[in-house]
Amino acid sequence: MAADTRAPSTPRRTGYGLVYLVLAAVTALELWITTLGLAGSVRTPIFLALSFLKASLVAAFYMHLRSDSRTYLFVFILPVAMVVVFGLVMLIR
Amino acid sequence: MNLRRIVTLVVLAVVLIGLGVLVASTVNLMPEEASVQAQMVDRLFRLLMGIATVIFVAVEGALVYAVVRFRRRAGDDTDGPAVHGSTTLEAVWTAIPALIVIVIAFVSFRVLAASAVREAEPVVVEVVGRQFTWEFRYPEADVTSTELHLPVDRQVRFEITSDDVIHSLWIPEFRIKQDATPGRVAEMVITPTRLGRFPIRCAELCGAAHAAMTAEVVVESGEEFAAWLEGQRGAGLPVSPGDLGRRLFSQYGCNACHTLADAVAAGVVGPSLDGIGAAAGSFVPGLDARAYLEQSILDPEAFVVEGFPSGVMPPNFGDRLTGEELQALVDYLLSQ
Amino acid sequence: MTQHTLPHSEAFRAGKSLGIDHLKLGVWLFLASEVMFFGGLIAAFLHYKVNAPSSQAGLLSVPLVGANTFILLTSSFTVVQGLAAIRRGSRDGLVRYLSITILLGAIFLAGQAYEFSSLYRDGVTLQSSVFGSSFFTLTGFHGMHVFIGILWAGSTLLRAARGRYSKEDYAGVEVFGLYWHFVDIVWIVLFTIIYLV
Amino acid sequence: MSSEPLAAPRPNWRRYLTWNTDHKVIGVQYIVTTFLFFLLGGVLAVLVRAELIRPGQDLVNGEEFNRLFTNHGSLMIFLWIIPVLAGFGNYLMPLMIGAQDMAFPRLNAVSYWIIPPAGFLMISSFFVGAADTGWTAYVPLSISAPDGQTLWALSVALLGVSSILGGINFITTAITMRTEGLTFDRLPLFVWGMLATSILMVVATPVLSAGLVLVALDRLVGTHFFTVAVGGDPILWQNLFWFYSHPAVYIMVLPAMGIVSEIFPVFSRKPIFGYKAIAASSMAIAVLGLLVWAHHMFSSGMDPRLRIPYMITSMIIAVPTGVKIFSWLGTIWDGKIRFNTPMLFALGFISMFLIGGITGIFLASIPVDLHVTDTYFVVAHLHFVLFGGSVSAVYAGLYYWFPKITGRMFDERLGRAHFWMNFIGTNLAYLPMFLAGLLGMPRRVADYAPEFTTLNVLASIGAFLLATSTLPFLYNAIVSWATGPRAEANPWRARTLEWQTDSPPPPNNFPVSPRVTGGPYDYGEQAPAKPLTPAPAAGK
Repeated sequence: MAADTRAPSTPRRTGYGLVYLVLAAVTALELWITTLGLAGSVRTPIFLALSFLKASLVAAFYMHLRSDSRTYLFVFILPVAMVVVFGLVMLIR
Repeated sequence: MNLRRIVTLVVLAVVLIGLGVLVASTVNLMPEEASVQAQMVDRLFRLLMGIATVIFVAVEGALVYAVVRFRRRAGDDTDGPAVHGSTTLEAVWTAIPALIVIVIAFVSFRVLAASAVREAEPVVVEVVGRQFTWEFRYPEADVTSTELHLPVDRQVRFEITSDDVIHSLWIPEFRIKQDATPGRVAEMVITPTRLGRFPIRCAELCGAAHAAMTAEVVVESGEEFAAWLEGQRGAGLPVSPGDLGRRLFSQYGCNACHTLADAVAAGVVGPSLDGIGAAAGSFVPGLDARAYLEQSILDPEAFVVEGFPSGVMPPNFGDRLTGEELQALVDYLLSQ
Repeated sequence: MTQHTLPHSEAFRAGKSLGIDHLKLGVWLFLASEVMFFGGLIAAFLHYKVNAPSSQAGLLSVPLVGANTFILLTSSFTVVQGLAAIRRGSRDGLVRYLSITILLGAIFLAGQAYEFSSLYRDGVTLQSSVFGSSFFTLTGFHGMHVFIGILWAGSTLLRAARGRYSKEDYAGVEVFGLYWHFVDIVWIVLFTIIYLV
Repeated sequence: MSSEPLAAPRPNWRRYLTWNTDHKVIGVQYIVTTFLFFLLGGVLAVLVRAELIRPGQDLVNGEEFNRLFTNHGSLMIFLWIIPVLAGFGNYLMPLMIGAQDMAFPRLNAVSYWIIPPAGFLMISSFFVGAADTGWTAYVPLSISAPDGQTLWALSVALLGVSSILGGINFITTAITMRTEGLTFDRLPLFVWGMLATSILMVVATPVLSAGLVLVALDRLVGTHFFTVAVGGDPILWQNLFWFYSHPAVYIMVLPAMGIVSEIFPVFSRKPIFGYKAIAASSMAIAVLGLLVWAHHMFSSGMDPRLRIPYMITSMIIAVPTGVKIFSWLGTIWDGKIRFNTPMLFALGFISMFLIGGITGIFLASIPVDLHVTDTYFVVAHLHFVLFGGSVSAVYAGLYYWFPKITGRMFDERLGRAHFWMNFIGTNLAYLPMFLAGLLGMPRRVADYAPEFTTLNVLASIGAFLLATSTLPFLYNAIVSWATGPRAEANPWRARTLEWQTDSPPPPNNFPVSPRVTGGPYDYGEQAPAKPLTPAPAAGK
């Protein structure tokens, strides 16, 4: 457990608004890419990267992981890492 | 550490390792070694036994020694020394086990690789597990049997799958085991080295008669094997309907669960079929022996005999038996 | 270990010194278990998507679901706006944003219901194929979480309307937000692996 | 402790039968309830061993046999070992960290009250055709199994929820509720064990829940997750199942290791040897434990390339485990050992858990595993870990904290008798199984080849001895709880916080919040320490 004493800060509303705009823009971008009919090998990594970006933005700003105690971050990261490991293994038949 | 202590430790270590070597080289807990792979596995197993002996005797020995040597003397209410640890010691007993397991992992990997080496033109045997019987197909010879025959000193490649639930093909004398999973074909190679008959057992729980799902592997000379294959192919055209029925009775695994003297079957999962021909007509009013038997084979749940579990006999014989086969089987049973 | 006289109110000092609120930590741990639960379902879905591909996957409509994704993202925005409002001390702001959130959540569920029914009309059902089974199970459980989120938002709304929460006391709103954003993140992932990839 | 209505010393025993948020009441509720399930699971085990005392199916038929061992395993794992250790955690954690209660007392009561109905559900499945596919419930067999299988899945899922809620509560409590001065490097090792276990409860259990959802849907709704004909894959279930069920082994062992880590220093009158190493190894085992699940599937036909990494991680887990065992030896080494019943069981734990640990190496080595997996070798291995290991530690803990929980002392003579019956019974029951497995006896069979008869007779006798060994314990617990001599606050002269308050503790645990100024195991005359003989490691 990281003994972290930083108190939760209060992000400004504009911070929230900016994040929202980025999330919306990225989603629009994703929808646009689907129309390009790219090959799966190209499409897949792009989409994974973009969704990782979106998820991280929500977790970091809307769930305050950026400013909150690192304990919460640790609590969230361990299972996410495990899911990635498990998911990758399950891709192999 | 003073000299005396060092000497004691060295002596202890030597004795222990000697003991380990002794156990590894003399104690044998495994069944007969009947395949090339078995020899490899047993070498590895003996190594592990040696290491295990050293660790076991060392730790249990230290435990017993401490219990005897450091027990509280009567009337002594003082505490022991305030020792909180020893970095050196902790480093040692972290490093040594780490080293040991790395070695074991490496050796295991080598054995695994060696035991899976493919040789040219093996005997291919397709294995199908079914509740509660094994079926062995020889595609080249177009032969199907419930008894596994293998030539000695020639590699066999099993292609193992299942028709219903998961089974596991285990031949202890070969030191191999492979699950038969429906929807998958698992490959496994083995090279028998010893003539004789060895048991085949299902090692994965597959239902009520799991314990009865056994078969035999016959390892024979190349000539005998070829002759057997030839004979099996011939067996396609039986001499008398009785023989056909008798072979169907074991080919479809009836013998796994039912007792029938004529077919040398002694299963106890389902009711005995000795004298069934005479009795079959008397079970269900208005149903003659033939109808009763046919229905009991096609729909096992129709009449479950008192004292025997329902839902055990596979319900799919209707699809698996051809019309002729069904007739032959019923005729055969009626003749019993 | 020795004892000194301390009033009970001082009891939990060591924990507090980490700057960790135990309700918040509890919710985060709950979310951790939720991550693993969805992880199991997602792994099952991907396993079949890769190893037992089905033509039925082609029947999914990306534009419709894309719109739904916008809606859910927006609802996350309204939730943080509500939190910001109560932190400023504006309970009316909180009530307003929570109502919008509930509305958006309801629209998302309506959209999902429409998607499901049209898929059923095209013959994609829970029993139609391994794809159908894993698709409806995965998205269905997410929808269920959105529904629970709506109920949670509703109870938070009622409490706010009854005068609970203030500049200093907004933990209840914050933990509801954590749950809602988590459900949003799950959707971001599902949208990618089910519809885009 | 089996039936407190008979035996509670104080008039207010009824609180144990009602909704109550006091962690001490909940802890006792956990321990007593799960012990009843333990006895029931033991009865099933006796029936299994009775059937196996002779070859042939003479007592029960194959189907009944499958039901017996399936529910034996499920009861022992999901309704005894996992929850009883949670019971210890409930009773002890707040006391050990100087808190008044758990972080979420009401949630705590909920986690307990899920257990009785879940247990009832599992047992009631016997009336609709009990689950008969082993505690592993492999598909597709478990899809076509009788209705009881559905109740089984439901029951296990409920117990999973209880376990997850408990884990959340333990972690939050250990992090946020520690009293002043109780820093992480002063945390009792049992609390460290509960912390590591709770991480596994929170991270691993939900994956099993997901798997159970798929099985239940296949059985009830007709989905096709495991319908092979349309592309369903049985191996998927095995991955989901073992992703939880291997960590579950550590869920069942880490708190047990914590219990004996509390006992050794007290009865050796010495500080724990290598506190940091023991605490760190618990965490290492927890994290590594999440990465080894597929070593249960070496023979399943999974991708062969995948097997190697799992073999390596499985081997590495032996290292932190060894560190613990050596540290315990270092603790009793040069001490002033007192052989009270708790210490006897703790010593028994080391000696038997060691056998389970060493045979684990055999199973991690793929070529050997391919011969012994799914045989009685595995049965012996897991019982040495979970019975010789975990259950011994549970008994050790029950005796050690009996004075604290009940406020009365138990009878040492009966305790010793119990220990020796249990110790001999365990080895007699499970050692022969190793040989049976190596020689070719598969597990989960109601019938076996005649050549295995002698080994099975020995195992059955051992099992019957184990069953008998619970009688002196029950008598001791009940009678001592009712009429035993009053226990003082700290009969063992221990230093951890739970002993610094009355026995049993008052409703708020401490008259005033303690402030911690020293380590939990600062025993020993403060004279300069003698150099320590490294004999524990000498053998290797």
